Amino acid sequence: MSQSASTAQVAVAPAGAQLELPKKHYLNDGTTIRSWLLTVDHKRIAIMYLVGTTFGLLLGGIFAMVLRLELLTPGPTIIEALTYNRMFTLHGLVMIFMFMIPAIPGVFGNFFLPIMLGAKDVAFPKWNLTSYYVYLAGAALMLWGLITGGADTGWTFYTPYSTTTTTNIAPVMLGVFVIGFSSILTGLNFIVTIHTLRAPGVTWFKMPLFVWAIYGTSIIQVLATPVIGLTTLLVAAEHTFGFGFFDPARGGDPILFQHLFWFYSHPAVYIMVLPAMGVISEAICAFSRKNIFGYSMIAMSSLGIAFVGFFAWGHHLFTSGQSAFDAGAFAAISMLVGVFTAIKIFNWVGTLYKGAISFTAPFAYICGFLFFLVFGGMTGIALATVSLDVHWQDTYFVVAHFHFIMVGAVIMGFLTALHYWFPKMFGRKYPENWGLLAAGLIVLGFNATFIPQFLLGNAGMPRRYYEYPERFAALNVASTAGASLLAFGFIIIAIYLAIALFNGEVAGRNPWGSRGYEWDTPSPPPTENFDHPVDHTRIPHDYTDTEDVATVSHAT
Amino acid sequence: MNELLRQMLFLPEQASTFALDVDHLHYFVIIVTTFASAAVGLVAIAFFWKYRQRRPNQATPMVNPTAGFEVAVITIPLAIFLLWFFIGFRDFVKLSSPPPDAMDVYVMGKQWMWKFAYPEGPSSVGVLHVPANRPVRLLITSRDVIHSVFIPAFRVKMDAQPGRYTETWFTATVPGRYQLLCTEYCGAQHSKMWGEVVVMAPEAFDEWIKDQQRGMVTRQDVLADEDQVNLQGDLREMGKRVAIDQGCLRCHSVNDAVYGSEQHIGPTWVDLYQRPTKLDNGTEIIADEAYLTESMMDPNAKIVAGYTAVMPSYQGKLSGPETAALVEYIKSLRSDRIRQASVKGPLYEPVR
Amino acid sequence: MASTSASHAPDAPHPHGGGAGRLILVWLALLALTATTFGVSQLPIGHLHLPAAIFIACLKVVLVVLFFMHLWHAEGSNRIVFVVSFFFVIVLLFFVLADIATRFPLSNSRIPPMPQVDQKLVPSGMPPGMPAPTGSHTGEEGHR
Amino acid sequence: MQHSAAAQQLTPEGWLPPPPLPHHYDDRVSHANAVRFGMWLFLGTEVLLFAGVFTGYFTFRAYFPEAFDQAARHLSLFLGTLNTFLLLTSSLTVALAHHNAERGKNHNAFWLLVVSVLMGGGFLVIKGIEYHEKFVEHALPGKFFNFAEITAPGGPVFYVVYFFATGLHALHVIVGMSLLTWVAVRAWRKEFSPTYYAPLENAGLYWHLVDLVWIFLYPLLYLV
Repeated sequence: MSQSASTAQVAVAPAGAQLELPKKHYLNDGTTIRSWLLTVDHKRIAIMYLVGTTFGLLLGGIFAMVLRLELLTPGPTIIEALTYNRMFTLHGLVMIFMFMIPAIPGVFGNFFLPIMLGAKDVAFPKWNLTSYYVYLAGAALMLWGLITGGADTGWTFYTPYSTTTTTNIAPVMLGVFVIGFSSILTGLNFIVTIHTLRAPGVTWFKMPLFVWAIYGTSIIQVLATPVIGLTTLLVAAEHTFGFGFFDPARGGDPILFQHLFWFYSHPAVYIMVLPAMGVISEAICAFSRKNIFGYSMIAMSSLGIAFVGFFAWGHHLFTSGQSAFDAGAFAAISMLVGVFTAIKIFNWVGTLYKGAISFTAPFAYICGFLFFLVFGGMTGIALATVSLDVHWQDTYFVVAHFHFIMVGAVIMGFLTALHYWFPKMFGRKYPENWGLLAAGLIVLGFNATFIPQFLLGNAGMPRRYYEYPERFAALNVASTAGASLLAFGFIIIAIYLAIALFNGEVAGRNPWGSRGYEWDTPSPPPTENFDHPVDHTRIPHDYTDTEDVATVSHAT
Repeated sequence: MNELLRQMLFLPEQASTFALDVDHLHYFVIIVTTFASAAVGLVAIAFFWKYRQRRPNQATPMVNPTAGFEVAVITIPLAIFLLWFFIGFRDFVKLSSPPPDAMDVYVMGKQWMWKFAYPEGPSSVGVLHVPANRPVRLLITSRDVIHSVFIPAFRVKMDAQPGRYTETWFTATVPGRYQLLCTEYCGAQHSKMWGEVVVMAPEAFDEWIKDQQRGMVTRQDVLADEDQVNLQGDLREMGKRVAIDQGCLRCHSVNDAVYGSEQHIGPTWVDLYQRPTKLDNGTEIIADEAYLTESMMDPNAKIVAGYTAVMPSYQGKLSGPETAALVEYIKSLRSDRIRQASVKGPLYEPVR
Repeated sequence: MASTSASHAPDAPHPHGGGAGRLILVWLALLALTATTFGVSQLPIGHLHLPAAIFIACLKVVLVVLFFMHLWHAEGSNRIVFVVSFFFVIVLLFFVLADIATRFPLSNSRIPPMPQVDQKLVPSGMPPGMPAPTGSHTGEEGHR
Repeated sequence: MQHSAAAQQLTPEGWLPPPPLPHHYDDRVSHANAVRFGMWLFLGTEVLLFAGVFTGYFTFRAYFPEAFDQAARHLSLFLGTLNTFLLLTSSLTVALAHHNAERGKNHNAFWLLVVSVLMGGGFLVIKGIEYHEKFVEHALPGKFFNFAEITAPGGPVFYVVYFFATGLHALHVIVGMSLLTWVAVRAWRKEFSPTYYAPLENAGLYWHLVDLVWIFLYPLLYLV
């Protein structure tokens, strides 16, 4: 299984020789606007998703900064209560539905899934393009709703407040419903691609781990999103026509809303974190030049998280009048999900054993990812312990926990992927030292922002508070300082990546010397992905011989 | 040890029996987590240094975990997590089954204030008196949206679901004043919806209850919450719905004076009825039904001083009964300061 | 987990077995089951109505899925998709209904309060301040 | 991809040559399997969508059992059973159409599809009659409800569940009928052959799912 015969024995290109970009590749294969907007090439759709989701990240980031500035002083600071409530709803909705859920599957899943499987494209290319335009339509509808009056109900839009509030939430609800469709289409496309388009030699247990993670994510996307689609329709109908589904004044049951809402929203957090774990499984092998430690364990724990994630939603309802029996059942199952994450962490650290670690910017993000996943995961387990959760529910402890997982794990994963695959997607390298500086800033800024919020949670500051008692002031100031450091880090990344897009050093076929399947094609890859027939005899990330298979260069 | 850890973790003081159990489990979890993650972190950093890349394209051996490693990696975390789960769940079951002899207190959350009513009749707004070292059961409900009773010092929290009761209980141990906060988002003033729990020595509490009842007897049949019995209930309810549908609440605020302090687009409706109002042309009128109806149909006839004439006319948009319902709704909006007098029990300014 | 993309001889997919006759047979069975579920609903079996109706409905669903939707000889992966989606529906229903059944009784609307709750404050069994759904109550409005 | 049917003439067996195979699939069977597998995944999402509605039904049935009993008696049993018969039979005709399409008999498939679409239309007409009855009696959801005959609390809630479940289902019937009509047109153009009948199969699967949901809705709303 581990013999390293490669398809073509060609002398390694001499280091430093002047490499230039391949003549024809997917970026310059038709440069009219029409060829981009009506493309069915999964790589171009990935780039369009990158543009859309980065815009979402920018927007969400701005709202986050406004929230942090407002919380600088206990009393009103820069905006008044209603705008603050709209702002944190905006921050939640834009970040989750426009960035976190579509980002890694939409950008890196679209780009690398077919290449890693050895396929020419995803199963249904036209549906892939439809999914992008449905995403844009949903995002536009949601933003239009948020701007023309906006919802002030928080991204969780708990009834009966959301059904009796005077702000118009109908367009925001329909926006979320439409974005849900895009998520379903992407997930469906990926599952069928994995099942039917694997190249010869890529069997189920020789697939890269990133593909396993995307497989688990897609299962959740397909099976959980319809329930939130229905819930948003019900809330929109109830807000406009006055049905009695969730509003107790008309006989409805608000706890039923919370069950239906969290049945989607808890698996949704695994939609966000699983792809990031997939990226880390790939990148940690590449930068420690070692095969993954326990391939089947990590693959199966991805599926485990996807499957068990569906039964753990009740830990959001511990203090909402849920029965003790349900609280116990949900808490026990949530511990199971914690074990799957622990398996992955131990196996990642195991991968470093006897490796050849090169400390580059992506590797710095991997360390950040590991630290935040351990810290966030353990606070998650503490939150799932029912009696502790009674004190922490709806306080800043919960806010800090999910930001540790979302910003800590998922955005670290996103940045790792962006830096690790930047040469493959655009053919150029980013400046290494700037990368390390930004990584340091981000990790530092992140800790300074969210560790004070853990302590705020312990002290009992509830979330979504516009004004708070004086005793919480000091920690909030610290958190806001950290937030500005974090924002500064993101700005630096945006700048040097934009510059590297056009005049970064040409990367050639495999700048990292990684043995992942996706490095067997030229970078940036041609439209039909490969310039030679694909038959993977080796397993991904097999570094047992010195000769660097992947730097073999044909065309360039 | 307990005090040191409590200070380090910024935890509020432990003023109830449940708080002690929760904090002990909290310390157990924190300590185990810190050691475990520190161990993993140090191993990782050791690997960074020991196995750093020495030669370009360096080969590395194919290393796969042994079955023993995999089993250990599953069983040890699972065992620890399930241990925490059992301790946590045992405490939670204790929290959700109040002792039969507990004293009941009805808690009513209403948009942006708390009302407490004792079975023997006295009730108060914003301040809850409880005896120390005696179990107190809270039967919590809400009048409009979901709120949540949270007393950080007792580590107790329970949502106030409208239309139904939820229950929780505690045994306060240390007499004193503790803040009560609403932790389920409930609208504009969610961040001001604070209350206060005054823990009194048992005898002092009995003393307090007695004179509350004596005070109550002298007045005629005082209701726990007067606007429960709204004679024109349906009319006011309809008025409120019309106000929401027509979007009046976008410019006029309907909450008590605390909210009214900021300048809103339109004059606040709280205490508007029968209030002498200065118009921009200097004259002063009493805001009676005629003024209210006229302002709906022809807003620019009498403009209140300090407000701009931006209100659209509702001529033809509002039917007769709807206008009457709106006026009835506006008449029902009396801020608590006026109703305060009829509610028993000293009113404390909420703790800043 | 699922069948790899076993490629049959290109351009000659095997036509599914069985014929029109079998489909009509299944159709008749479905009509018969509809008649039985209608009949069972007339019997005075009290609270057993719901489980009986659901059981018969499940039988009809199995028939439709296996023969009309060709899951009888379909790819393994299609079957897994169908089974998993129904399993998640059952999980959702189970936990929501278990919650309602074992919840603090007063947390369910409309269930009369426990005896020791002071009747004076809640005589009508309806928590104070909960405006009754308009119109449906012919009875009392508010209390006291 | 839509090749103009008129321009191409029929193959000797009497149907059109199948459309070109997409570039990234190497043989027709694996493409057909992929399309069918994709459709089954989509049916999984539809099942989960109706799961939310059924959760609502069972929750409110637990809260207001007597209201559900009284209201169920006011639904006309005859129309409900007739609707069930219509949907089951249309499921049969769609299955037969798929059976014929597999053998290239486009003509039979076309007429069977027309019958199925007519039955779907019949279902909607009967649904319309029932809705009209309810609008007249004011047995409507939420704030529009004042229907004297239901005395138990929670009357409007039954009608919320009833209108939302049957409304969502009727919407799916309309989508199903338009799919069947589009596939019937293609059958009329004799596009289906033993090697290419995926669109008809997917429209059939969708229609069977719509029938599946009604098989659950009928006893829960009308009988129990």
